[in-house]
Amino acid sequence: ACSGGGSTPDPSESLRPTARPAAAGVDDVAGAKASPRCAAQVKTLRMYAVANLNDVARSGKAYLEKAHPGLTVEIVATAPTYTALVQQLSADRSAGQRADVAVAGFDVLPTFAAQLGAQELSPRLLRASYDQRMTPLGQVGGRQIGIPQQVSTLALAYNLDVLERAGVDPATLTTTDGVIAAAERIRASGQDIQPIDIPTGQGFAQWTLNNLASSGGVPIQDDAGRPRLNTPQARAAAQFLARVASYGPQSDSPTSQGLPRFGIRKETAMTMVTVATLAGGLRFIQDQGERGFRAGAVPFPTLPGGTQAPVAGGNALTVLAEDQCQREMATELVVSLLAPDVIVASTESLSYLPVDTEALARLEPLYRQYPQLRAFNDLAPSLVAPPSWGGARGGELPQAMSDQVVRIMGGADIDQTLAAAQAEAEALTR
Amino acid sequence: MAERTRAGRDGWRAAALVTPALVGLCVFVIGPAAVSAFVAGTDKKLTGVDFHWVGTANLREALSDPDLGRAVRNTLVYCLLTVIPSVVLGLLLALAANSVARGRPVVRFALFLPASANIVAMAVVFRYIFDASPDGLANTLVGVVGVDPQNWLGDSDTALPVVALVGGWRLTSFVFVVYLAGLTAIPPSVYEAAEVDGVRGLARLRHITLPLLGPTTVFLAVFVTVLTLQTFETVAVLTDGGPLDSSTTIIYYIYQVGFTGSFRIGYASMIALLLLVTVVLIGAAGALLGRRLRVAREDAGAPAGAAPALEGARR
Amino acid sequence: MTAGAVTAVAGARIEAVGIGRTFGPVHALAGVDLTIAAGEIVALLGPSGSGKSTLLRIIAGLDQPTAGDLRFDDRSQVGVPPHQRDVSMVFQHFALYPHLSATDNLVLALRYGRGMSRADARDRAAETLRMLGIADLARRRPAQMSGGQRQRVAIGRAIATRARVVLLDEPMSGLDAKLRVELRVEIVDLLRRLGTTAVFVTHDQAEAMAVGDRVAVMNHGAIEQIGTPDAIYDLPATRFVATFVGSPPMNVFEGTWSDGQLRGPGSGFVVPAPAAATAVGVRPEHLRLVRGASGPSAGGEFSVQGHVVVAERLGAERTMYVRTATGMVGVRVDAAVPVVPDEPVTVTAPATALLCFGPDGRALTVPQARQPS
Amino acid sequence: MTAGAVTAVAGARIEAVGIGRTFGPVHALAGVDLTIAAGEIVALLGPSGSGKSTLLRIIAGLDQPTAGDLRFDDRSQVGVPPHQRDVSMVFQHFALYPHLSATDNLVLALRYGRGMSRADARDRAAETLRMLGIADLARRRPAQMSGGQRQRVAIGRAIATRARVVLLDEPMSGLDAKLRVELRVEIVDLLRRLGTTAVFVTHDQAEAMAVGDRVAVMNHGAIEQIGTPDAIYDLPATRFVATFVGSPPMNVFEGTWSDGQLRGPGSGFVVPAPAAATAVGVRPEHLRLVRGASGPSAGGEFSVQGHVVVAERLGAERTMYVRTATGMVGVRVDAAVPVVPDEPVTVTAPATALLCFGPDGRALTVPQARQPS
Amino acid sequence: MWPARALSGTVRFAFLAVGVTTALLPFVWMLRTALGPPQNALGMSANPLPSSVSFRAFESAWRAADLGPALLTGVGVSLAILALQLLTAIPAAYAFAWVPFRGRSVLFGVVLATLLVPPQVTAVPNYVTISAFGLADTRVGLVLPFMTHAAMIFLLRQYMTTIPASVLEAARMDGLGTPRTLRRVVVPLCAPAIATVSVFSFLLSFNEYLWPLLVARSPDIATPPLALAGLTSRSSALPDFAQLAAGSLIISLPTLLVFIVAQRRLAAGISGTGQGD
Ligand SMILES: Nc1ncnc2c1ncn2[C@@H]1O[C@H](COP(=O)(O)OP(=O)(O)OP(=O)(O)O)[C@@H](O)[C@H]1O
Ligand SMILES: Nc1ncnc2c1ncn2[C@@H]1O[C@H](COP(=O)(O)OP(=O)(O)OP(=O)(O)O)[C@@H](O)[C@H]1O
Ligand SMILES: [Mg+2]
Ligand SMILES: [Mg+2]
Repeated sequence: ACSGGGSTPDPSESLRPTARPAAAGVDDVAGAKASPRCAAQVKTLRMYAVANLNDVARSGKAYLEKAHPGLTVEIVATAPTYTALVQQLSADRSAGQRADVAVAGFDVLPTFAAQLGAQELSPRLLRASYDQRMTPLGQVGGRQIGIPQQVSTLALAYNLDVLERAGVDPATLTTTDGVIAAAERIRASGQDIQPIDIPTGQGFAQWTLNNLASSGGVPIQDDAGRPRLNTPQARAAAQFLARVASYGPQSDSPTSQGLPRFGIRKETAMTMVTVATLAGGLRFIQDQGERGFRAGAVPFPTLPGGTQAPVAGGNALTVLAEDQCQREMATELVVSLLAPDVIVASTESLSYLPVDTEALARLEPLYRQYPQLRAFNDLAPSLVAPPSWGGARGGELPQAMSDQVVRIMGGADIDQTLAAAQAEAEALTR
Repeated sequence: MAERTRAGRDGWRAAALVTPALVGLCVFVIGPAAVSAFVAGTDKKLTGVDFHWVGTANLREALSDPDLGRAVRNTLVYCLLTVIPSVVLGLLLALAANSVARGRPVVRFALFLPASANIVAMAVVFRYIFDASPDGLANTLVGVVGVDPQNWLGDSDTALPVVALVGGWRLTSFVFVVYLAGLTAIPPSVYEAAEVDGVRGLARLRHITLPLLGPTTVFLAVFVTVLTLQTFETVAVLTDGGPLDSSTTIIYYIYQVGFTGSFRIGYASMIALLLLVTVVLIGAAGALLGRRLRVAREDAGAPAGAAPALEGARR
Repeated sequence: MTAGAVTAVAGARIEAVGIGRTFGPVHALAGVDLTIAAGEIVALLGPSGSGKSTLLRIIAGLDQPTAGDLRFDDRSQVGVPPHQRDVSMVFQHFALYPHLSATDNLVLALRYGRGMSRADARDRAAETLRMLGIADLARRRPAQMSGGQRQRVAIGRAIATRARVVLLDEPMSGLDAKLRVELRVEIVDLLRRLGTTAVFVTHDQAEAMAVGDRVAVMNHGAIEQIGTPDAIYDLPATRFVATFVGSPPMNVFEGTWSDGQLRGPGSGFVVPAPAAATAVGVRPEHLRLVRGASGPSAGGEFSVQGHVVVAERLGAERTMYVRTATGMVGVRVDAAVPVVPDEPVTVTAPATALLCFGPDGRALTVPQARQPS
Repeated sequence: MTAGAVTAVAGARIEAVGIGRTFGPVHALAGVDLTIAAGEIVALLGPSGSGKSTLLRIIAGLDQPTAGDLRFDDRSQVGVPPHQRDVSMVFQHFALYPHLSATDNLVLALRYGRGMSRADARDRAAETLRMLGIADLARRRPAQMSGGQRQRVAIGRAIATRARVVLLDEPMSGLDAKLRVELRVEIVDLLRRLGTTAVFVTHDQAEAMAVGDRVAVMNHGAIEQIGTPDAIYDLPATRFVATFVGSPPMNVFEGTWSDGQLRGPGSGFVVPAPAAATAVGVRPEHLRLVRGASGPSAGGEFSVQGHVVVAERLGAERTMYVRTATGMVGVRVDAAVPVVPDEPVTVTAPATALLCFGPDGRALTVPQARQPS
Repeated sequence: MWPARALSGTVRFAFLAVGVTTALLPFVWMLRTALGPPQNALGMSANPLPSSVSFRAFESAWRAADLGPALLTGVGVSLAILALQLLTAIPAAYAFAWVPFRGRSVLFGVVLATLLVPPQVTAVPNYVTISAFGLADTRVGLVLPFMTHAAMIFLLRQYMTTIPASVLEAARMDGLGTPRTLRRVVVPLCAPAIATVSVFSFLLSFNEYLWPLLVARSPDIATPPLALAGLTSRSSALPDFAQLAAGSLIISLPTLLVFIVAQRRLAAGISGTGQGD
């Protein structure tokens, strides 16, 4: 795989490891197929996806239109972000245009449940090979609102060359203390490089904080859905982040800024990334040959003495159709999209954690190519659902919490800020 | 009688002429604005269909919303940082470009570019010009004068000024275009008179060029302010209003409230309504004041209409 | 205008030597020689495009000649910028600063061009406006003035600086015919009393004659003739000058020359003429109208036949237009002469009133009887 | 212009009865009565703001009167839109369509106003341009024409439609003095041959006199006098008409009346005058210049003393301006009379040449000797 | 005297040079990123020249974001909007400039006030309207809400007031009637202003983002900014900056082209007069 110097491959390909057509289907799933009555009745099905899920959606469309001649599956996949997708869905609802299937980012699932009319789904209709440990991630208030399709979590990528020069063993990067110690040694080694970068924009700061707190056993949302930011764990997490910020400017977005700084410009020794972006990044670094470096990745560190309990990110498939028959067909579409083949293709293009065990097996070549990815599959059992904030204004919480974390990283008093964050969170979820 | 039929005919003619435009404006701007004014009194969410009338709750919230307060402050700062410098720079550039003999098309083309560019496309470049890295272009430039690298867009102290800089970059180009047009409309004979009179250099600029550009400046003041108040994309693509809402302008705040987070379109509409009312009131006051001033000035001299009468009396 | 006392100025003597100006292929000026005495008023007269403005702008310093030299009191002015030449100018359409009051229009020139203090400039401006009888306009802006008032302010601006040379480029354009006549008397009177040298551009021959100590008639970028109004009118040097000056213009009849005589086409006139004459001219006031058709003229007298077309009453007289075989002829007659359209008439003139022109358009002989008055 | 055959048009008779037009507080027209015979050319003369354009626009239908009635051939035109009135108009500064060629300027009116087919309209346009001698301009746009050429096209546009009434609002403004004189002869000739009724607005008295069959002198929104050019000149009804018509204008001297005599201020003139006269007027051509100061006049002759100020050569004559105790006086003298500035002179006029005005400005007596010629 | 002039000339030149550089810099940067190798994409060195030149980013952006159809849609939609805006704005501007009617200035004020309504609050109601006519996800739906623009009415009105009244009266005397006067006289005379407002209108429509996001659901009617946004999000791994820059340049081309073609006329249209000659 490591081609060395040679000719530069097309980077647009190197950035998307593989993109191949996938076959969707529900043949092996009992009860997933819509009833003949509904199949005859339903003529169109609308599916909403964000742009990067276009290929996935097309697999489902191909299958369903073949399985039900006369049916048209309309794919709306022009929204670049989940928020834009919600805007489209909302506009359509106002105009009386119904959606049948939609992709929802985990953090907007509560909105789907409360506002957009997402239907409860039956996990029993899933394939046997579907990784049942993932299903809780699609629940809101105990109801199965979505079936997770692409699941990711946080990772720490590192520049092995730099670490070795500083005498750091990557194996020590399992806890925050280890990371700080490594950062200190990198700094002390006199290399012109920022030791660590943890991007904070777009809600990532909340995710990071939650991830750390969760590794201490106490995520920032309790089981009743209430905020819990004034815990020692949250405090410890905040302290770590504040410390990290002292090593230099932290990026905004991991993909458009953090990863380029790490992988292209070699400005940072360690950076937080999502698993989904890892494969592309690693491959790009490899393809640089001489100018590249040895890159590694580990699951995001835990608090000292903590255990890996990573907070999941990603998206789930939801059914918004209310009509019985539309719902049946929509469900069939959802199930078809969870076919191992589709999961494989989707994971190959973006290194999400596969939600299907059969797919996992078939992804062996990918993991051989990027052994760094393998470790993340072990996290599946311990994945924690992202917070789903209720209340009229819960939707604003991820951004609000992220802002509080940014404040802490900017040097604000930790206790005061966390207290303020707690108060704000309580106010918004009321 | 005749007057009336004439007025009646003109009335029908006017109606026929303005109807297409009015239909467009009513259906797609005024109507929706009215709907939104209604929604401003409800707790409607963008995402939901159900809503309740909440009376003045949104208004009360807006009046005590610290985030809105900050957005207003940010907007004022943004306006201050973009409007005045871009008007001044645009004017100076137009003056300079107007006086060069050769290469004028090149200069004009280059300076038209920013106004014509797609800001969404330009954001990619600007984000990296203002990258936090010491190698970033902005940091390289300030490094020349010994300033430490800044996290331009990631620091709540610099984000708004940088956004304003990018906005100003575009706005300057727009102002340049308009002033250049204004300059070409000044009759050359006035300049020649000044030349013979010996009114030159700065005196000419101050006493002749600037006053004669007065109407253009008024036009610009109105348009630039409207453009600036509506600034959305520049903020959206560069900072998303951050960090810590430090670059959230009113329009962007309206977007944030109504189109993201918890999608509170009701409250967003209230803010939009307040903005509209405020600007219309300011505009109306300005127009009224302008009329007063003009009337006062004409009183000081003599009304224009008196001239022919006086002329007749002289004979 | 009040006849108030005026501080006199020593006007400059202007000498233009072989001034040429080309705009690309266009020769706007083709070697103009012109000397203007100190304190003299010269009217530059010529049709549109003849180069009047160009010459004036070169004198002002707003334009540079491509050939020749320009001297004020023997100092070459080539390359000297306008504000260092001690000239002032009244522009066509006045070119007042539209945003400034009458006072400020004057003050601007005084303060920045002459370096006067604000107070002094204001005093001088007020004095000038008073002198021009428009003190009450002091605070009005040009848009609030009538044409005549603007004109006075423009003149005020030009004379307030006490420049030694005042240049006026069609200063009356855009004014009422009546106002023009009134104002030009005032302007000339004022310029005389100031003693400045003045160049007054116009394409109205009556105005040029009325205003200039001398009139320079320009055509195609050259001065065809320069002289007193009387000389220009009575002794035109060329056919162009002869027809351009005078209203109604001189009637010119083409003819063929043979044996010392110029003959009109058909049974037209026959008049004695110097060799190579191609045309003969008669001013309308030298023509006499005789009712009915008469035979060919005798004794060298000019005579053509035709029909009355139309008449124009002009004050005490009337111009009768007669259509003849050689074209329309204007005849100045007393207002008492009745007009009968289509009446056949004979138009005659004594030999002494005739002016012959050669093929190059130059006047050939000056009849003895006609000397400048 | 070629004298080609012209299809004659039956001009309309225009009657304006008590036409008034107010703009808010301004009375632009205050009860105008005017009858224009079919085929007649009337010149509307008056100073700026006197209401000429307003009256013309009301006749055209571009404006509506606030009082009174307007009739063409006894049909009231109130409320009839302009294009249904069979009138056409030549605008000040021509108002040609700048983006269209000469032909298209004409064609537009013919096709849409007259409903002619495209081919017919083109034929008519070509014919009209040919008639005006500007066929070669057919494809040029106004910006590519000289002032005189534009003027011809504008006239072409007005006559191409063969309207029964042609209105001309200062059609010569912006043209060279020389060109104006040439063109007005052509225009009048053309209008005569067409036979249309025409109203010609001007503020140039010479033009009005030259052009109009009759001249209507307007002032302050009313017609002060209407009559033939001769009547207007020789028998002015008011002091305004007397001074507005004639160039140089009539000299008017204020005086105080007592015992059948009007006396100038100081040791001024003493002339017999009807009761209540407040001023006396004399035309410059009726004044005689006598060298040196002489005693007071005898036998009712008018006489004032003064000093020569300046002279204007005007063709065959000269206007000498004399400063007297009662103001500046213009005297028409022969060009042969020498001009000696500051020379003391006496200006006299026979009693028959005098015109007295009452306190309301109306002329009081018509001296017997002066009848319209 | 002369040195002072020369000095002011130098200052002016330097100032212009700085201005032109500042205006061009981001574009140079974009071009450099688009042409250079990906490793170079974010190299921050002050050297504006890429280390090697290749056009593959343009090709891949073109393919990946389907820019061909997007450009066609963008240009088509923008031109349609322009046509509608001119059709509605020209008569309205004429009425506001030349036809007196009761309440004219108030109505004009209302028209101007519509400039202040944030598009964010009208977007959803408009979407409802458009959907009600079954026009969601159609090109017509992309066009219709922009059928009138108050700024265009305003600018055209300002320009039209400079047409000499007598020319319009001549048209009236000639019996042209209002529609013909508009078509035969007013429109040709306002050509410079129409050119100017057309450029600005095209610019705004072509770069519009929010509305196409709501309306254009099928990828085949995505407008260029939408296609570009898709490009950004689709590679949610490491973005390909060269491709992005290339895409950005490609979608900026139509507006740049319009500006180049129209730049001479722009100045005349804003504050020139309708005198025509
Ligand atoms: N800046 C210029 N560029 C090119 N040609 C010019 C320029 N200025 C004047 N000309 C030409 O020079 C000639 C003389 O022009 P000038 O303005 O001096 O004439 P004029 O006698 O003042 O005419 P008018 O009575 O129309 O003012 C004309 O042919 C004119 O076209
Ligand atoms: N539309 C109008 N609104 C207000 N006042 C007007 C209007 N049109 C004309 N007036 C006034 O009516 C009077 C007569 O104007 P009009 O234009 O008829 O004069 P005019 O004799 O044509 O003058 P000029 O020689 O300057 O063209 C003037 O006092 C003028 O100010
Ligand atoms: Mg000139
Ligand atoms: Mg008028």
